[in-house]
Amino acid sequence: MSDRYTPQELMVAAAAREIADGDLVFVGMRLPILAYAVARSTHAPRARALYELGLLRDWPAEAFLGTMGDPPNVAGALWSTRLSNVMGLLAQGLADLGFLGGAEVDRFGNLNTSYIGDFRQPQVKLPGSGGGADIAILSRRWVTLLSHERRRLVDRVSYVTSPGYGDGSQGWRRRQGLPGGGPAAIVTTLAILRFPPGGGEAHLDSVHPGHSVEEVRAETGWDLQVTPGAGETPAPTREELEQIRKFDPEGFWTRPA
Amino acid sequence: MSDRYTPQELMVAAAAREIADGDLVFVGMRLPILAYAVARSTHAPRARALYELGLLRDWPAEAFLGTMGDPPNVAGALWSTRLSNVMGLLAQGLADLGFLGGAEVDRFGNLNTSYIGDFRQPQVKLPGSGGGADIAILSRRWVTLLSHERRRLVDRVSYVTSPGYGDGSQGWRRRQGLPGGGPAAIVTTLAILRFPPGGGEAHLDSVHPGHSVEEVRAETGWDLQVTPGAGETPAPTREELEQIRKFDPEGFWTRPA
Amino acid sequence: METGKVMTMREAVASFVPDGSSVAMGCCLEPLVPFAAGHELIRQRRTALNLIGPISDSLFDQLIGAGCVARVTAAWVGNVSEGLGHNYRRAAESGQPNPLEIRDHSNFSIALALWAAAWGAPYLPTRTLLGSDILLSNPDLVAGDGLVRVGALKPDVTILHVQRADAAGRAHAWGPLGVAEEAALAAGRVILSCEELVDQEVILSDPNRVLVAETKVVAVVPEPGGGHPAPVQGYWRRDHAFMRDYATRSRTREGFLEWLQEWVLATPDRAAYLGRLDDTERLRIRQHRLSAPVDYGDE
Amino acid sequence: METGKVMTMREAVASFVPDGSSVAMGCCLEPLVPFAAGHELIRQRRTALNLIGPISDSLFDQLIGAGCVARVTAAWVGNVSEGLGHNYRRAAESGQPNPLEIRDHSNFSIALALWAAAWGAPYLPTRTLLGSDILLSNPDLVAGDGLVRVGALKPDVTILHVQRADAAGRAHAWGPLGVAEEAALAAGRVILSCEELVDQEVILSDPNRVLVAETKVVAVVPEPGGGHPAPVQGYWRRDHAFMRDYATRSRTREGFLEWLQEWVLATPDRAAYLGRLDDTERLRIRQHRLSAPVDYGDE
Repeated sequence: MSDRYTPQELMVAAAAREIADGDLVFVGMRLPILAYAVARSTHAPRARALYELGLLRDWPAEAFLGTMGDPPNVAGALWSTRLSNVMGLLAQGLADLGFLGGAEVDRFGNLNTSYIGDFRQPQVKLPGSGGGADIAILSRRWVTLLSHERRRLVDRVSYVTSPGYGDGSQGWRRRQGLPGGGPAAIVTTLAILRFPPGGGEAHLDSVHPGHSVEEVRAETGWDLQVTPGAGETPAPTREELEQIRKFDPEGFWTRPA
Repeated sequence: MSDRYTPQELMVAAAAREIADGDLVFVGMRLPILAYAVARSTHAPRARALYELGLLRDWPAEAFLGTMGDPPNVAGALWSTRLSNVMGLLAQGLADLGFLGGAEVDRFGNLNTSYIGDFRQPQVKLPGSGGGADIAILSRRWVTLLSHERRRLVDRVSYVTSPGYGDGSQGWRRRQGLPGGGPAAIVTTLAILRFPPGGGEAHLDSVHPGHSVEEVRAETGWDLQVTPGAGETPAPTREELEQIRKFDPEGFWTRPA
Repeated sequence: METGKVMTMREAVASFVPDGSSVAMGCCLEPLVPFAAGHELIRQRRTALNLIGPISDSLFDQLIGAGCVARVTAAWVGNVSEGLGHNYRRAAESGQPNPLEIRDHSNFSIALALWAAAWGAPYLPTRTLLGSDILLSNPDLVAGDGLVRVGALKPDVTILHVQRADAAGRAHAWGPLGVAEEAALAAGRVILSCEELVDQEVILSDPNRVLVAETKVVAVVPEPGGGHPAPVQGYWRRDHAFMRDYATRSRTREGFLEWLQEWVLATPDRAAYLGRLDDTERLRIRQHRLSAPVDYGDE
Repeated sequence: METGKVMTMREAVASFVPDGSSVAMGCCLEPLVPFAAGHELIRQRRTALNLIGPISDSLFDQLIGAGCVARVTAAWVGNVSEGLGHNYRRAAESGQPNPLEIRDHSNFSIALALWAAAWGAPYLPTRTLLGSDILLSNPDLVAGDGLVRVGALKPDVTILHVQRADAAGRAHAWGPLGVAEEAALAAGRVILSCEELVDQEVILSDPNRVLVAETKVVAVVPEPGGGHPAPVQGYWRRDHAFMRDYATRSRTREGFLEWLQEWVLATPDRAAYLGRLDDTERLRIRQHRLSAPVDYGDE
């Protein structure tokens, strides 16, 4: 097995480390499913995964999944039920962690997966929320994964599909009535950004091997502040890479975009 | 088989005649289950029965039922589900007919199955609504069955568990926002009382064989008006009695109280 | 295999149902009533419980008479085939053995109250109960704008008797489900008693039949006959005669206390209770009606 | 046995889905998407439909591109494994082939909207969507008092593809159910397409698995492979390559129209469609994973 890894493989490994043992994880599609698989196979053997369409699993399916509803993800599920039952657990505050992707994220962690430009006359129509808004509003904490490009990490998103810390003011989520804790981190192809406790603006927390703070700042659409002591993101371990490649043998999700 | 019948058997036969073919009937316990069984076996072969605990049936169970949840009522059901799903059909206005019993009914068809006397310090605590209030409020029409006693047919009930026509004023149900049509009839051990179209006060519609208008009025707690042309309630037919005794061979429900 | 959740009813009640708990039981209405759990609550002298359930057949009446209950939040309390609940009457009419707070519901409204909690909503709106005096006797129901807002009910514990479960707390229940699913989803914790403790392979062969996420379940009690005298589809008929005997003897406080001594207090556990019944075999369901399998094949 | 509900997809669509209908589809999210029904809607040139569904994989994109749709009420429209929905983009960005009204939801809020209708409630309250601009772009969502009121969605027709059904309209579906149950309960009428039309004995052996009251169901269409390219647990894998080909070809309007001609307009029915696929056998699930039976015995 090659020790060389793609940026996506590093993102999966970093996302997996956000999962604590015993967590109930709201799993989306693509990289988060791989991150859960890696965590469950390594440091979080008692984690459980919720899939919004109506599934609870312990072990991830080993077969390749094109969607979370593919038959191997259903066979061996611990619970196969309705979407509203799964979302209800989320709304009760029982999901420890969620993962989200998006076309755009802003300095306050708000995600846009709906409209680029004015939603009444959009430049680009994106697919929409799916369960993203629910996870952003209701989960105890969540992590965003996306490709680090200046057009994607923007000062303010044009449309807030999945709210992070809103306008970034102290207590915004509480004042708006959002039950969940908000975004904890943004894991990109270049770096990890983190939010201070209580929310606010994302800071650069670590830069991936082979990249620089300057490069990250140049690819970020706002004046990105650097956390004191920010260092290098640990590379994926051999064990993590093994697990990633076991669950995505053809690199369908982890090949470079 | 004896052609003699009990008052309860007559009530079952009269209740069965309220069921039209194709009706979706919200079936309670005791006499209404028998009424549905008789109707389905005679003039209403395409009727369907909903049971609030979560069942839909076509043919009634032939075994004796102590409760609607007895195993013979589940085996052969067309749908076994949650209470809220069945109640949802009721709330959508899809139940053509419901049956209710009660300790007290008043001249406007309101039923009390909760408290005799002030509910804060009741003389008698009755079991409560069950699904009764839901059926009274939400079904398209409903029929009350009870023993004809002066203490049961009262001028005004002390507590409205299941609303009929409220204070009897024109349009009371509509003004209160009740979606269903309200009570159509009160079938007792002595007589059948009916409400005018649009609701209001119950009038004597027919007297059971062997009883008189005077007797009925004497056993009624308000000045019961008689519908012009009121006659005698038809006795149960031989076929109706056969069906009643098939489903209640020991007279558990239809022996005189 | 996880086995930490498997325990006796005595352990489950001691560990997870403190005094003052709100406890949902009787969630399937007439079938699958967790009588064994209720009797253990009585033996452990629980007090100040808030019982939640649509129709519990005679279980709530027994707990009220035993002095375990401060509040009942229910649509109906009595004895389904026999009528009135005599302990319920005594408590409501004369505070015997304790004063009892009653929060009236209908079957639909209590289901909505549990769904509200299951979905993290403060209330659900409905048109049922409009025009009913139930709105006067339950502060959890608020009318306005032509609707009733049914306040969320979140039981501390929901106790369910089911046909089978595995050691990790995955339950298969069938027959009419009443409000069992929403009561389990809404609860802080779930205690299962089951006719059969089965291998997880049996349960996981049919994940659509699993009633609730195992993450809610804290105890699995293998308790065959734990629903008697309520029926259990595929296992037990309803014991109408036992219900009638209870109704007759509980007409007086003295009669009830004798009944309670005989069937609960002087009976250490469910096995001893079943041993007291002179003939359980007449109640056992013997003819099978097996469901057709479905195929979860994935490759 | 009733058989009046059994018909072809052509008959079902002609009889029960007029122009302008609100139609819920894709209710299980990725599996069991009723593609065969969607293609028949296109062939019969339906217009001004209001499509309702959480995530329909690429089905809604196809109907939009074919000009059948005036409004989409959905949480997500695209192509699950491939990303964007190109017809959805063209309609939203430049009104091609028709202007499209979009009522945005999240997955949870659309489920609540359907439950509201299933329970005869005008709305259900929730805290989800607080702080989201979705509140700005959907008039069915009203915020106030720290809650969002999700207005009821009552589809005229819900179309479901299921594994098996009987002639009376009783469906067995398994695997994740998404919003299928509430969409069926909420609908004015339900059209089922099924992999297998089975004897009622099979269905009635397991009434707990019946998805919705048969009284809602107006048509049962035996349509094996009616979900392709979506997966069907126990029957079909997902056809990822087909989804990718659709995504590639639909990048341009011209490419989409060619695709549509080939796979829908020039293909009279589902049997012909399956015949065009060069190898359906690679998609067929062959290894069985049968559920353990449960016992509905009653005597």
